[in-house]
Parts: sequence; C-alpha cells; structure tokens
Amino acid sequence: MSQPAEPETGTPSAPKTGRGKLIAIVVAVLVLVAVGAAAVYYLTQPPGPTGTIKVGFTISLTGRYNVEGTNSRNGIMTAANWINSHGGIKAQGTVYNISLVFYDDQSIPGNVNTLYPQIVEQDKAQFLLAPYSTLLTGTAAPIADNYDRVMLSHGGAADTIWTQTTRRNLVEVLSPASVYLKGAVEWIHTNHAADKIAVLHESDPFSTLAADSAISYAQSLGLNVVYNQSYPTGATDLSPQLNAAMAAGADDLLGGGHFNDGLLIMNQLKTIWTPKFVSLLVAVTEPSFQAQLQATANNVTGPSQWESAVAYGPTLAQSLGLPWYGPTPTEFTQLYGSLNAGASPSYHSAEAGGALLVLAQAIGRANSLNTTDVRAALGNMHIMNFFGQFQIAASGLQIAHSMIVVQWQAGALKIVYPADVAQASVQYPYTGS
Amino acid sequence: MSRTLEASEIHKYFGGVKAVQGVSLTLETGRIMGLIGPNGSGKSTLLNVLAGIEKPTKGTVTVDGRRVDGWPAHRMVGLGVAKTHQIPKPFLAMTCRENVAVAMMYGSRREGEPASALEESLRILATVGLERRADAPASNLTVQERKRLEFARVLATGAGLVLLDEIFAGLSPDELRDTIALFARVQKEQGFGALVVEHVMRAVMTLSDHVVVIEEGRKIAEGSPKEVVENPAVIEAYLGSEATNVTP
Amino acid sequence: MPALEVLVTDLAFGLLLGCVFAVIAHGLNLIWGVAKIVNVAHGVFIMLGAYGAYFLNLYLGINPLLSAPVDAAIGLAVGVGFYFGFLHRELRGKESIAQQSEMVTLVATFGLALFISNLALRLWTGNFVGIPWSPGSIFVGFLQLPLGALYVAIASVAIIALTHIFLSRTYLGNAIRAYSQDIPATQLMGINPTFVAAVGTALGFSVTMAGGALLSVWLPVGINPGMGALYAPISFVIVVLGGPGKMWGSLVGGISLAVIIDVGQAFVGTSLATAIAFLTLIPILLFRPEGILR
Amino acid sequence: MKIPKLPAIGPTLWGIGVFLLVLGGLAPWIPRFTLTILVNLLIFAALAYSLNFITGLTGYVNFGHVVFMAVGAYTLGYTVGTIRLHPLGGVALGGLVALVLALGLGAVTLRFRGVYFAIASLVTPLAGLNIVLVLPALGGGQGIFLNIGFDPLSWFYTIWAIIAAEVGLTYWITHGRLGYGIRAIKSDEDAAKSLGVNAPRLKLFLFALSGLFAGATGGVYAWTTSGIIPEAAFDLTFSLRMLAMIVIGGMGTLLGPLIGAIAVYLPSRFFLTIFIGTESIIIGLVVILIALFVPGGIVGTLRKYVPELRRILE
Repeated sequence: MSQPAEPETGTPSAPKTGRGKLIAIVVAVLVLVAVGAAAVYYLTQPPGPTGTIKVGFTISLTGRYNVEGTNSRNGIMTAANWINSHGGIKAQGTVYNISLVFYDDQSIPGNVNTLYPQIVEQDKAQFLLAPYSTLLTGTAAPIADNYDRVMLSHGGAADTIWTQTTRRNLVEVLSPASVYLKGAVEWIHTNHAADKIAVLHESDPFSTLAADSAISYAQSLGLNVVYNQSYPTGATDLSPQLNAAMAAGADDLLGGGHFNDGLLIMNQLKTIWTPKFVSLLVAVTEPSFQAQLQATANNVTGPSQWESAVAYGPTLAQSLGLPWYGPTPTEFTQLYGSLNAGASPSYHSAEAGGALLVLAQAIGRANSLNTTDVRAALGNMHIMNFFGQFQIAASGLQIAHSMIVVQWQAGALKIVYPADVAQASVQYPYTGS
Repeated sequence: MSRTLEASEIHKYFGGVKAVQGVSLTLETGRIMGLIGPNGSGKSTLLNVLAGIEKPTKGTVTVDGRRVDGWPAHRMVGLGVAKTHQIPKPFLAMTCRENVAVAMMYGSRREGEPASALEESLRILATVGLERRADAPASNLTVQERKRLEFARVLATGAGLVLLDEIFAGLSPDELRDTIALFARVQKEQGFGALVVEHVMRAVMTLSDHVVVIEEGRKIAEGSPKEVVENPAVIEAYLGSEATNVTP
Repeated sequence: MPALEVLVTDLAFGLLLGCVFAVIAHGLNLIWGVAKIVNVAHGVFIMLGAYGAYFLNLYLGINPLLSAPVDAAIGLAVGVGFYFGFLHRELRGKESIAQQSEMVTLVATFGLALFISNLALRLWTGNFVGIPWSPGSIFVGFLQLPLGALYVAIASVAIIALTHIFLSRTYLGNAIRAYSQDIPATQLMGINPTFVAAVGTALGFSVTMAGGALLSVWLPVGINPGMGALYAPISFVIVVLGGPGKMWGSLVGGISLAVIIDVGQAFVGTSLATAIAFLTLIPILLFRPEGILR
Repeated sequence: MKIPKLPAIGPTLWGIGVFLLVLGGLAPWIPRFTLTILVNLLIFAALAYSLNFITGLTGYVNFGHVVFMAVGAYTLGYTVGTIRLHPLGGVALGGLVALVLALGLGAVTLRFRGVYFAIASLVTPLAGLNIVLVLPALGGGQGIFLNIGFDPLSWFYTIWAIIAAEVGLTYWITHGRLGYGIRAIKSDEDAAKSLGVNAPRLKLFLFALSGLFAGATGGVYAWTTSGIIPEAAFDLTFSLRMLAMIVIGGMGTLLGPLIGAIAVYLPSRFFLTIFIGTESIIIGLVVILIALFVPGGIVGTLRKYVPELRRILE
C-alpha cells in the first residue's frame, strides 16, 4: 500500500510532531481496514481446497418432479452429513469433507443446460450428481463428459441413456427401469406360470420402458401376455382399459406409472375386475397409498429400489463377500428423520443418498480426486451400502443393484421378494378387500 | 380501364328469406346508375353479391364477359370492382393516409412502393377534401369524414366500377350539396362507372344517368330519373297506393 | 371387434364420464353464450372447485356431492368479481363484442390462468391430492357401476337442467337470454345490461366450480394445481361440439367426447382415441360452427 | 409482386443488429456457462419472434405454437438419432417439416374467426402428443436420446442465425407493402378484404413463417437437451411463456419479442435460488395488467406516451 501522498505546498506546516501523528493514525486505520477485509474474505471463503470436495447437482424443487426432487435432495444432504461426521473421505493422505452446491432446475431441461456449466465453472464442483428424471439426466450427461467430471445418476432410470448413447463419465447407481417389474414377473413364473398377464402402463419413458421390458422378459419365460395398452398422462377414466383386460381373460395386472394414475387404477378396479395378482410402479411404495385405499390396498405388490426395513447390512455383505460402507438402512432412516422433522425417507431419498456414498467410497478407493482414476475405481468396484449392491457394466449401466418387491399385508408394507431380504412371503390372490 | 359488369337473373336466399329474386343489370365505366327502393328491398344484398362478398344462390355475374360470380371480394377488387360500406369501416389504428395507401397498394393499381403510395394518397385525400386530416388516426374522424374516407379508399383502389352504399345518407342540406358536386367533379375527372345505392332522392336524381328501382328483391321499374319518378308502380312502392291518385 | 358386452360396459362408462365432462364445460357454455367471450382461465376455476371440495372434505368431512352447492355459492361471488375485473370495461355500452376486445379478454384470461395455477402451486404444492370417498357400486344387469360416478352424473344433469329452467322460466333468466341475443334490444326493454351480464357470468362461474367439485369424485388422487391445463381444452371441445350458447349442447358435446375416448380406445388404443377426440373440433368448426345440435 | 427496395435501416434495427453482432463477436470468449444462459435466452427470443409473426402481427392468438417446436425437435431427433445427420441438418429439416405442418394446419384453422382459431390451436398440442406416442419411429413413449456432445458455441451461432433472419424478415415485412396489408387485417379484416387484401393468403404466409422458425428453434432446443420425450416436447408452458413474452414486450413490434424474452427469462434465473417458483405468478399478473391497461406492452406503451421515441422505437 503506497503511503498517502502528503500535500507538500500551500498548507501552513503544522507542528512537526502533529504531522507525524497524523500519518501514524492514517496508516493504523489503513492496516486495520486491510486486516478486517482479509478476515472477512477468509471467513466467507470455504476452508482451503485441500479440506473440501465439492459435489454439485441440480434437482427439481418446483415443476413436474418437485415431490421426487425434494426427497432426493434431502437424501443427498443426509448422506453428506453422515460422511462428514464419520471421518469424511481419506485420499492422498488428507481428510476431505463434502460440501454440496445445488440449484432448482424447475424440472426444465433448458435449466440443466445453464446450471451444470455454472456449477463446474463458477462454483468449481469437482464431482457431480445427475438431476432427477430420465430426461434431465439425459440432458446433463454430455455436460459431464465435456467438462470431464464424474456424474452419478440416481433419478434417471431409463436404460436408453446408456444403450442409445455413450456417456463416459455417467454412472448409474439405481436399478434401470427395465428391471423394475422383473421381480414380479419372476415370482409369477415360479409360482403361477399358467397365469395370463395384462399390462396397462402410463405413456411416459420410465413406465413404457419398465412395461415393455417386463413383457419381453415374461414372454422369454413362456408366460402368456394377453393385453398390452398405454394411456396418456392425466387420463380421467381407465375403466374401459381394465374392462378390456378382464375380457381378454387376464389373471394378473402389471404396470401403472406414477402415484395419481396408480390410485386411479386401484380405485376403478374396485368396480370392474379383481385380478389375482397386481403389481404397480411407484404408487405402491408411497405411504399414502394404503391411507387412501385402506383394505383395497391389501395384497397389492409393487417394485421398490429400497425400503428402510430392507436387511442390507455388514453381515449380509460379508456373506456375499462384498465390502460394506456407510450407515445401515436403520441408521440412515434415523439420521434422515432427525434432519427432516421426523419424515421417513422414500426410495428416492435412498437412491440419491446411496449415490453420494458410492462416490465417496470410489474417491477413497481411487485415492485421488482425478476424474479418470475415480471413474476407473467405479468401474471395477462391487460393494454394498445401505441402498444395496453397486456394480456397473463398462457402459456405466447398473447391473448388481436388485429391486425388491413389496406388498401391503393387513395394512403394513412388507418386503416379499427376493428371498434373501424378504420379511414375508407373497400373499396370493389379491381379493380387493 | 373501361369495364362492363353484367349481372343476370341474380337470386340470393338466406334460408327462407328471398332477399334478391331475379334482378339483372349492367354497369359500364363512365355511366352512373342509381339503385333505389324502400328499406329491406335487397339493395345492400345485391351490392354484396356484385362485389363478391356474398355468393349468388342463382344467376351469373360477368365482368367484360368473364364469369366472376363466386369470386371473393379481394379478387373482384383486382378486376376493378370495389364497394364502400354502408356503415364506414375505417382502419382505426391507422392514419387516413395509411388507410388510403392500403387501397392504393392492394387495389387494382397494385402500387408496390409504400412511399409512393403514401404520396399518391395525399392527392386522393385532397380530392375528397380530407387533406388536412391526412395524418390523423382514423379513429378521430367524424361520421361524415369517415364516409369521405370510404369514398377516398374506394377511389384509391383504381376501381373502374364503384359500388357506393348510401354514401350520401345522413348529410345536412348544404353538406349534401357539396358532396354531390364533389362526386360529380371526381367522376368526370376519373371517368369511373358507379352504382349508387341511395335513399336520398336528390342525389340519385341529379347524378344518375339511369335508375333501377327494386322492391322485395324484384326490379319493378327502370329508366331515366324523370321517367322513374313518374312511374306509378314506383310511387306506390314508396308512398303506398292512395298516393297514386294525387298528381304531383 | 371387441365383445358386445365389453362395448356396452365402455359405453356405460362413457356416458357417466360424459355427464361429468358436460357439467365442467357447462359453465364455459353459459359465459360464452351470454358474454360472447372465451374464458381461457376456465380450467383453473375447475381446479379451484376441486380444491374447494378437497378442503371442505379435509376440514369439515363433507363429501364432494354436498360441497358442490357450497362451491356453486362461492362461484357466484367469483363470477361477479371476474365480470367487473375483466369484462365490464370491454362490454359496457357496446352493441357487440369488437374484434379488439375479444383479443384483450383472451390474453387477459390467459394471464389469469397463469397467475392462479402458479399461485395454487405455491400455496398447495404440486402433490396430487384426492378425496377418499367411494360409496361402493351397484349392479345393473351384468354391469357393475360405481355409485360415486352415478351420483355425479345425476347431479350433473340436474345442474344443467336447473340452469335451463332458470334461463327459460324466470324473469332474470329471460333477460340474460335476451341480452345474449341482442344487447341494444334488452336496453330498450328497460333491463340494465351490466346487471344481466354480471349475473350471467356469475352463473357460469358458479356452475364451473360446482363442476370441479363433482369432477373430484372421478379423481381418487388427481387434484393438483396443473389439472386446469387438461380440463380447459376438454371443455372447449365439448362446447364447440355441442354448440356454443345451446343449453343442452354441453350434455351432447360432453357425452360425444367421452364416448369417443372410452369406446374408441377399444378400436384404436387410448392415445389415438384421445387424439381423435380432440381433433373432432376442427371438422365441426369447419362444417357446423353452430355445433351438432340444429 | 415487385420486391420493394429495402427502405433505410431504422434505428431499432440498427440497435438489435449491433446487439447481435457484439454478442456474435464475443461468443468464443464468453465462459461456457454464461454462453448457455445466452443460448437459452436467444432460444426463447427466437420462439417469441416466431409467435410474433402470427399472433403479434395479425392478432390471431396461437396457444398451440409449441406444436411446431415439437415437430422441429422430433425431426432433429429422428434425423440425428436414426440417420446420423449433423444436427444443423436436423435444425433446417425441422424448420421445413414445421413449415409444411403450418401450411396444412393454417389452411384449415385460419379460416375460423379469431376466437375459434385460438381454441383450435389450444387443442393441437394435446392431439400431437398422443399421435407421437403411437409412432415407434419417434421412440413412442420412451422418447429419443441423442449421442451428441455439449457444444454451446455451435448452438449459439445456429440460434443466432435464426434470430437474425427473424428480425430481418420482421423488419422487411412490417416496413414493406405487406406491413400495411397486415395492419389492415389486424384492424378490420372485412374492410381489408373489400379493398383487395387477400387476407387468407397473407395470414397463411405469416403462419407458415412462424411455423418454420418455431420448428428450427425447436430443433436447436432438442440439440441442447440431447434428448426428447413427448411430455417435454409438447409442454404447453412453452406456448404460454412465448405468448407472455410478446404480450409483455409489445405485440407486433420489432423490438417487443426481444425485450419480452429478456424481461421474462432473465429474472427467472434469480428465482432459481430465492422465492422458488414465484416468477410464473408474477408473469401471470403482469400479463393481466398489460392486457387490460397497457395493451401495447413495453414497446407499445413507450411509443404511445413518449412521442419522440416513436421515430426511434418500433
């Protein structure tokens, strides 16, 4: 800082000491100001890069996916809380804490395009999580490749992202849409192979993929699919479709889409048809499914990525010869409750939290923050955490995480398939009361 | 630009209502024909058919021998047959000059250049005495000025045959005198033919070379203005039967 | 060719759906017939009616059929507010609606739709909600029909009949019909056009919100701020199909649309049937702008 | 029809031209995340200009404008996804296919009176969505995912070219002979017809233009999102946002759509973090106030209340 220039001429020279005191005061003030500014700057600046790993993402807090998006964000924050309070991440001899930076993308692809570059360039995020939903994940994926950042998908389940496009840095943590109804089809095949199947699904990408894959899988197992129909989002009346399915002689009903149309199907089944077995996407795992339908919900099954009661844990991992990392499902549920006013985590919260844990473990195993090393670590990692198994194919598609099938039995949601995590056996047939 | 328009046996029915029943007439450039008749006699409907706004139920319309019945209004204007509106319909959001310029550019003159069209419109506005209001928006005009704007616009289309729908209605005696003189002067200058649909007898009688009278959609008399006025059928149609025995 | 029994069932459900479609469109038909304007925010008021029924059920335990009259009363006030807020300036002292004011009301009501639907999203979040009320079903021959939908269908036809009686038998009703045909003539008969137009609009909004309450019976958990964008086009198609301004047009249009969707899906699948149902609007407008009814 | 010699460039056109040239010149040095914001802004402005051709100039309110955008997006999706065409080809083809759709749709719906046209337009996206669902070639319900990279600079220059063409065309039309015919139609269509204006053909020409540019812009949007699903492609909120932009900016003006796009899009950037979800509420309110009290929008009102601006601003 240059000395304040003293006006030489024109002013009557104050007594010598007076001028010296004046300069001293000015300098003192300047120094004080400088120290203050530095302190303020330092405090607001997050701790030096060595101590923090920045993970960035956009999530839908408004718009079409606001419910699932908010749950996902809460799950990620819970996982970050756990990691930071359990020794953080050790890499290259330094302990890192995770700091999250995220924005609301309003469920609009256009916003994903502007926010991820901002997260990488301006907020300097080193690792990325994908947004919620198939479409937004598909939009975000090329950005991750372009900025060479690893991106973990927790809310985009359509296989088409990995089958139709090659995204080097995009890794899928949750099970792809194509396997959602696989458990239900397997169960029907082993227990009631003679049943004829009807598929009625919403026309959005996720439900279409889940339904189409279920049909081809069922046919490959020799099951007879007698009815297959899709309906547009927001349909008011599905009774004709259910009526046609019954008329086609179907025994079981698979499909649905999201929460509201799942409820519509259940409500209209009451007066039209009582299939022997029902398995609906998404709706069944929502707590308010049973609250709304009361007895009609009994014996209805549905696929789920995760349930808080699932018996994943260090013991099961050991029996499968897999390393375990992170909280157990119950620990995650308790921590989530404490951070979110007692709410219980939906499977969207679990898949998002699980993704962050997988990332943390991969960084630890790669012992480096470099994208290629971490992506390689993810490539040859087969581990288990509270969300389930994690192992990906070369393309990044998830191949080890298995879905679980849940069923409402006498007002309670039980895990019924696969056997190694089941709490109860499948109740058959569905009686509708 | 001489034009002859021949309408033969024109019928126009709206559902049960037979507005025009078999009227024939011929318009030529340079000749002014009056069309009179009591209210609801089908004058405006006939005008709309000739101008292409309505399609005739029966009968044909030809211009210079070419069949045009059923042509839409904008194509008729292209042929030089244009009509004014009984209730003026100016383009309110545009100035008078722009109103006339539209007619210049889209009428049969096909003036392509907006700048020269605006130039020329000033001249036409002057002929109808509206040059002072050239740049005022049409919404500010009085009813009488709006009628003049209608007249200016139909002239600006460069039409050879002009169909005027009660252009002299609602004028005070001296306004009427000026407008008749103005019309006669402009007609002599530009030599267009006209079909003047009117109730104002003084205008029809002084301007028309030939007058046609229709009642309930049928032609009941035709001839020079003088002959028509004395024709008993016409008097009866207008003044009711007792009046016929009172000699004028 | 699906079995006859299946077709009959589809037709039955089509009729039930058609009635509820008719009542949600009837309010639009009234306003369109009376004030000759198109209320683009119509769908949003259906949504408000549905939420009205939801909250009445949530806090007071009233079932949707009983909350329909309450919604209707609220709708009257909303309608009067809408008239003086949006229509009065455009219609006052005019013999017919000018091309310019049609534009103004179209854009203004579009803004209103944006405003209310997003305000509702902000207040009530995007979660789908519903009314857990299902009174079981009855058997008619081999048909098992949901009682809820049946009650709603009856209520819908009743509402449409009531408005028809009101418009044709009462003094005020006739004044409204006179106003819709010839505004200057009504003035000559000493009727205050503003009052009549306001009442007509209020009636329209009242029926719309009551319709929203009845529609909620069909949506076990389908009430959400965005539902207006789905039911507005449905209402427009119904009114055009039935003929704007025709009292029984709403019923004819509603049932036609619902039958095309419900029966059509048996032949061409749901998606195509829905597309066809919406596209019928265009040929109708081309060849019979006054609707199917003579 | 003689092509009129281009009248002197008006000050507004100069202003927009300089704005675009500066942006175009700086683009390579703009950091990519700001560039993507600019790309999205220009996409919305391009959509607003395309809607301005029909709704702005003739007053025929098109609620279903998103149909052309969706057609453009799917054309790009199909050509790039299935026959490996370069995205630029997809954008151009997208515009052409949308143009053809506009001609077909317009030939029918433009014959209706304004109100019925608006209602018919409200229905077309819903029909379009359900038709795409049954077309396996377009991925049906699963949509299409494109194996293309993140390339904001080429997005920028493509949308830049589209806007430049739109602004130039809007200027040429409104200042030439067509401009007068269009203003006549907007003011009183029957009177215009009786003076020789071929209203049906002129409306169709404008509708085709608006389809062409909306289709091309839809193609660019699909290129930026590298994926299309029916619900997003036919999302009604696009049509509504475009209409809000030209209403707020100033319907039928040259500068209006750009001002409207800036006024609606940029603030929404701030609402992502604070007052989440309130910007649509405010847009709705502003549209109501403008429609009822200042129908000219920003540009129209400035011209009305500040006469000196009338020469500069259009």
